[in-house]
Amino acid sequence: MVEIRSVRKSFGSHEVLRGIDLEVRTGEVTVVLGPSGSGKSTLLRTVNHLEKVDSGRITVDGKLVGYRRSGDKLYELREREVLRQRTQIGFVFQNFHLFPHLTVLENITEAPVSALKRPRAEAVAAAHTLLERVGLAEKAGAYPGHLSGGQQQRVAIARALALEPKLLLFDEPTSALDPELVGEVLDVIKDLARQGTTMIVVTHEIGFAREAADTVVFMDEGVVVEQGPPAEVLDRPRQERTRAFLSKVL
Amino acid sequence: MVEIRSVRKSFGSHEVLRGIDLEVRTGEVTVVLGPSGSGKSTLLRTVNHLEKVDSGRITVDGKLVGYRRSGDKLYELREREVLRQRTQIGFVFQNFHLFPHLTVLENITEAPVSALKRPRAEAVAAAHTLLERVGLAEKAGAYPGHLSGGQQQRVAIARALALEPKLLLFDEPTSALDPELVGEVLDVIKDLARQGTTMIVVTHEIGFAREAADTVVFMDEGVVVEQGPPAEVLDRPRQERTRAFLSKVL
Amino acid sequence: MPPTPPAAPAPSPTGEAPAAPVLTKEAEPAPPRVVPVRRTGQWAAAAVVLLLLAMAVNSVVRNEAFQWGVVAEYFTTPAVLRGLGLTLWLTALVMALGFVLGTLLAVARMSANPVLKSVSWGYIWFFRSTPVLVQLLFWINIGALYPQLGLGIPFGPEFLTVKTVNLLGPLTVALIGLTLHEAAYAAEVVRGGLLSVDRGQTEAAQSLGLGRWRRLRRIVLPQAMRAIVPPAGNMLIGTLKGTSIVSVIAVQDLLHSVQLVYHRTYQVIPLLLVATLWYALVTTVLTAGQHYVERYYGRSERDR
Amino acid sequence: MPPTPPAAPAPSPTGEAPAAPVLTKEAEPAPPRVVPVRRTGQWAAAAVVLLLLAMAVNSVVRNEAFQWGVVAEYFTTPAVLRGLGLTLWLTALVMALGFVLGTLLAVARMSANPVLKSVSWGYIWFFRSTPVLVQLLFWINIGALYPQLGLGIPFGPEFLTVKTVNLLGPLTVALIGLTLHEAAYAAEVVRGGLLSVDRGQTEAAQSLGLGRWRRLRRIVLPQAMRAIVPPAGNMLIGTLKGTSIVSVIAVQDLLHSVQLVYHRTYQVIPLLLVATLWYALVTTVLTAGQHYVERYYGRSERDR
Amino acid sequence: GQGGQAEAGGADKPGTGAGAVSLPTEDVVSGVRKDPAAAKLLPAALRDGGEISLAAGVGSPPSSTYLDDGKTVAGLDRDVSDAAAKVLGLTVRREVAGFEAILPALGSGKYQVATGNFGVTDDRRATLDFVTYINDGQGFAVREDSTLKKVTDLTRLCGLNIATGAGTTFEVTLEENRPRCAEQGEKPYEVRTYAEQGALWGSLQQGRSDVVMSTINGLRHAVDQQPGLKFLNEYQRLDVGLAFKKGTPLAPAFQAAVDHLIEDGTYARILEKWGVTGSALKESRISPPELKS
Ligand SMILES: Nc1ncnc2c1ncn2[C@@H]1O[C@H](COP(=O)(O)OP(=O)(O)OP(=O)(O)O)[C@@H](O)[C@H]1O
Ligand SMILES: Nc1ncnc2c1ncn2[C@@H]1O[C@H](COP(=O)(O)OP(=O)(O)OP(=O)(O)O)[C@@H](O)[C@H]1O
Ligand SMILES: [Mg+2]
Ligand SMILES: [Mg+2]
Repeated sequence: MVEIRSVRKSFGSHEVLRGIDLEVRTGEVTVVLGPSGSGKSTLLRTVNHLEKVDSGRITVDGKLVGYRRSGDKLYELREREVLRQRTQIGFVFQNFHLFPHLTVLENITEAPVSALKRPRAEAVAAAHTLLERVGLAEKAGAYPGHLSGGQQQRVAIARALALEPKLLLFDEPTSALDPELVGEVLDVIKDLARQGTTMIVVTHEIGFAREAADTVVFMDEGVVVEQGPPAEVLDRPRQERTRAFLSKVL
Repeated sequence: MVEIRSVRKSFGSHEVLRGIDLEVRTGEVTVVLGPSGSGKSTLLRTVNHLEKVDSGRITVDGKLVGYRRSGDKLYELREREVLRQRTQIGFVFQNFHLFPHLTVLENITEAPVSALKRPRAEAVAAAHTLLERVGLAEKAGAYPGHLSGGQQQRVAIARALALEPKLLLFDEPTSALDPELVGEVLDVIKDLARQGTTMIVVTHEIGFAREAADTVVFMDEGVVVEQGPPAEVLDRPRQERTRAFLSKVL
Repeated sequence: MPPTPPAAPAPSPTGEAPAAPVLTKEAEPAPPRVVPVRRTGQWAAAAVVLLLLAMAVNSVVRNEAFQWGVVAEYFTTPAVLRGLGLTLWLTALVMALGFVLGTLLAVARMSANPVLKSVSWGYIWFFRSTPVLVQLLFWINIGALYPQLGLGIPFGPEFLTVKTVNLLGPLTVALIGLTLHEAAYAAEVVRGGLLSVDRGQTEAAQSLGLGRWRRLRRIVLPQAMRAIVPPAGNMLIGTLKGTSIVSVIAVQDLLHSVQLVYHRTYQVIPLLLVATLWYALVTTVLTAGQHYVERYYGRSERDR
Repeated sequence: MPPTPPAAPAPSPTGEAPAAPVLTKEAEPAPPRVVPVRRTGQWAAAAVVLLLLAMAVNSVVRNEAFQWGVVAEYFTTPAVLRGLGLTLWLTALVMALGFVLGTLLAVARMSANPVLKSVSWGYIWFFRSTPVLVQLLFWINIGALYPQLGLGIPFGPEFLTVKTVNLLGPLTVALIGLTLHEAAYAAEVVRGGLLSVDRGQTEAAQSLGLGRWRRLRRIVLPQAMRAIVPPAGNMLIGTLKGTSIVSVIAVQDLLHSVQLVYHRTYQVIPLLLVATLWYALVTTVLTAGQHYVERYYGRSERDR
Repeated sequence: GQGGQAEAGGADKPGTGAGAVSLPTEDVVSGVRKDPAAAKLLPAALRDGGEISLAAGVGSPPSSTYLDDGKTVAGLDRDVSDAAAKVLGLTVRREVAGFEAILPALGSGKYQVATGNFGVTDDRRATLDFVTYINDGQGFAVREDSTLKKVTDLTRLCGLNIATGAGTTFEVTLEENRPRCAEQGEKPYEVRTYAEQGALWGSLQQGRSDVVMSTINGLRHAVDQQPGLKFLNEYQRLDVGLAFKKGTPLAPAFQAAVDHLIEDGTYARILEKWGVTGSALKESRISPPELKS
């Protein structure tokens, strides 16, 4: 489903991704762990073409992200085509980026109505179902500024799910959630995986990784240090760096 | 050190704090746990007088927050006096609120220089020490927008510490941090407690609560359900609600 | 998790008074009274301000130099009302068209397309550089400058030529000239607003697959409006009064129509008062409108 | 955690070309070439724009109606330069003073103090309502309206009276009148900027104990500047040209000084061109300045 | 124009000839002597030589303009007022001011007298006092290829586009006579009033208007400066005067002073200098009734 090959990305002189190779199979949940600043968010952003890579290649569902290949040439895609690709990819940002001037309900229905051309009534019904699922049924009419941190995060998750994307990118989707809600989000993710949605989840919660992941990827300083099934990576890490990192879990 | 008595607070018709009573002793670390939307952030904000309470009373170090008592009258304080109280109280916001137009170093030195009238050189030196302590020495000149989530959170912590406050309010200070950094922040908090700083920490990480807390407070729906030493509240909760909540920890 | 369940544990026996800030302590019988910050200075200042205002109003109303009789006489004469009508009509059109064009220019200026970018830059530069008087005179005198406009191969032969005299009447010239000018300024106001919106908002909208225009119309502009409305209000009111420049090309707006009278009768002060009162009236209405527009765009913050 | 340690594992053997977007695949010998989106339309548009521009410039330069000889003759005459000097001097002072006063008004308008709030509201309302022409005439004729200003008990006896005739010279009047007017507009521009800054920023500054002015000067205003600078640039350029209103009180600005010439010689077009060229020159300099100011206030976003 | 300040009126009196600025600079004032009889008419405070503040509206030659230096005021208005003041033994403090600024300031006493080619009409006599010093009037200018014959009656203009200065007496005259076209079964004329003479003359040159109506002296000057235009004919005369606050005690003194200038020949020299001898008055009058044709 997702293939990341030799991806490099620098900000100024600082190389944040230093040759990332990663493969994510359809319907699998890949959890990315790693210390702060190791490039996890940046990697997710390149998959959604919010950052252009400096070199390397990313394909989603066999299609290059942001480019079209023909012979030995790569043609840059027009914005419209990139946007079409993006409706297939849901993104939950680390700091949510909710639309502050729209109500919770409008935040969620905006994309289905305008990007997928769903009838509004249908989108609203779907949004209410989603809100129910994340425990925010009664906040449909509230503005994001009036929500608690955890409530905002759940709206962000609902917003991404509303597009029913084939691929979901979660950047720390449970950072503001209490243990009960983490459990609920975990259920949602497992549900989605069962329905065939592919997911990449960046998280700091090892417990979450253990429960949710088919594959765990450990990144450090812009490279993938180790990857494999959670039982292997989390319990019998081969790399010294991974071991050091995991030993700090409280 | 902090005394919270019968504090109530509503937003519109929604009562978020419904009679909170809480006491925090000097040099102790109080960890507040509770589901999303239970009013934890709101409570911290009232202690810093960023929200006015509807009824009830909060004192810090024996002094009423936001009011002065004389006879049976409460005089509202002028802004200048409230600000003076606040320099004694450090606050780390749930969503950081770093100053985006100032560099990391300027974010940290701003308050010591302008509110505490420290000499700039001294403040800069202290800031560098703090940055070292949170592992961001080389980001002193960066703007917040160029930092990863975890880096931003550490700057927010450093900014609050720079005032050397007697009381520190942390709203989920480790939500964006990886396990290694959580451990480091934990060390910082223990250090501060040893030096006599009082702290109230809102968190969702039970492990963190167990390690850091002298007292654990469990809130739900605007009331304190249970409080006591971590060993009691976390391992032998008396209330059904607490038990249900803790059972979900992964 | 419903935030206000019907029967939740309430550990404190305090009475229910969430609205008024009544502070209580469990042990005490009566809660202490809250005294707001004493604002003696504030009240004194308010009194002084009101007194000064009363004096000013009094001196205006009773001052003979203002000749209120003459003011009343001319306040609703047909010529003045016609001028007012023209001013309002022109202001509305210029503002609407100017802001539509200005928004397009602002978006072009901020786009990645270098051609659009420089055309927009050039437009703004040119129309901000040239005094509006000169622009109006250019359009009205286009007959002298370009006796004929030709359609044909550039620098080559022409197929079709049009005599330009009388191509544009004064009203058309006023409308075109002011609109083109306004658009350059509106573009900058809109751009200022767009710059104030966090980039994360655009990224979020992109990641949801929203198209360029939808993003602008639905996500970025509404947030930019908080910063746009106040200077746009300035521009609207500025345009209201600025339209009087069209008198140079024989279009009679409000100010010009009173000037015509006082040039004839030399009663300068009362006739300027007529115009001023009308301007003040319209401005008041517009200011009230601005207030509601601001409230609309600030609705997500209001009860916070 | 230093982000770029000297020797880190680099699992991909790809060559180091982080600047240019060269895409590679490990198995392939040569990376495919990246072809940017074809922008045929863009280039065509650019060509058309340039051609039109060339035609316009050509027609202006070669058009006899513009009388370039006369333009050259008057371009640097002392009268024109004096007018230019006055325009620049007046613009600079009015803008600086107007924005200082305007910022205070904006802060007052947004403060919690009801007296400050309504005084500021009233000021803005009054000075936006009244045409600047009327304000200038008021000040210049203050002698006619209030033959003497008295210091004394309001509505009671006066202790000290000052004859107001000749109290204010035309230049002082121009400066006062324009500044008071400008301040009302500046206040709205600044307020728009302040509104665009997230409330969380103020709260964070409050929680750090920063005083009201420090918060404004150091935290809120610099962020507001992104939204303020473009409309402020508008105002600056508008003021530059708007100062010509002072000609009614016989202060000779740039535009008026060329008008005086063509009232004598009837060479309207070339003399207006003289003024236009000067305005364009100054505007260009100001636009460049605006660019750098914007870059300064956008520095924290620039390389993002 | 006689509508007020010259620049608002659109056009003024004829200059001495074509080409760029060649204004006469001959001194016609310094030879004037004080006339004690006239000075006696002044209020006591001014009788033995004092200062009088004068507001000058500056428009275009010949009535009032700046010299090439852009600072020195010159023209008929200046010469007449200086000479009259000299007859009265007064020194003049002259300030340039705009039309809107001058009139209210006369009322306040900021200025005691004003020049600005102020035409004396019945409307204006009700607001101010005037001391007449020249006789100008209304006339027409057209393009050289115009077929229009001498306009002796305004109905000759029916069906044409007429351009005139904003706020002038011409506009009033034209509007008053407009219905007469319809009475004669003809299409009425259109009146366009311009506040900016660039637009006014441009409209004539490009054929957007057929006739310009303005002051006789101003039209003569304007057609001299602009190729392709000609002066058509005079239509009606109007007195022009120095303006004073209503009920001023200064008026009789200035009237006597102007009469003195007429007698001693200074007046003729001034008019000759500015090429407007055809507009001479026989005697000065205080706020005479409007000349109606
Ligand atoms: N726009 C930018 N400009 C410059 N440097 C940047 C930018 N964005 C990120 N960086 C840097 O790139 C590095 C990786 O950032 P990234 O956000 O990918 O980290 P992360 O793994 O998501 O960390 P965290 O767990 O703290 O969110 C960091 O050192 C950060 O400072
Ligand atoms: N400004 C506001 N206006 C209206 N309602 C608000 C406002 N701020 C908070 N609330 C509501 O108050 C409740 C408590 O919010 P609070 O932020 O204190 O929760 P919290 O315990 O910090 O939750 P989390 O763990 O998700 O951060 C929530 O239901 C929220 O929707
Ligand atoms: Mg991240
Ligand atoms: Mg919270």
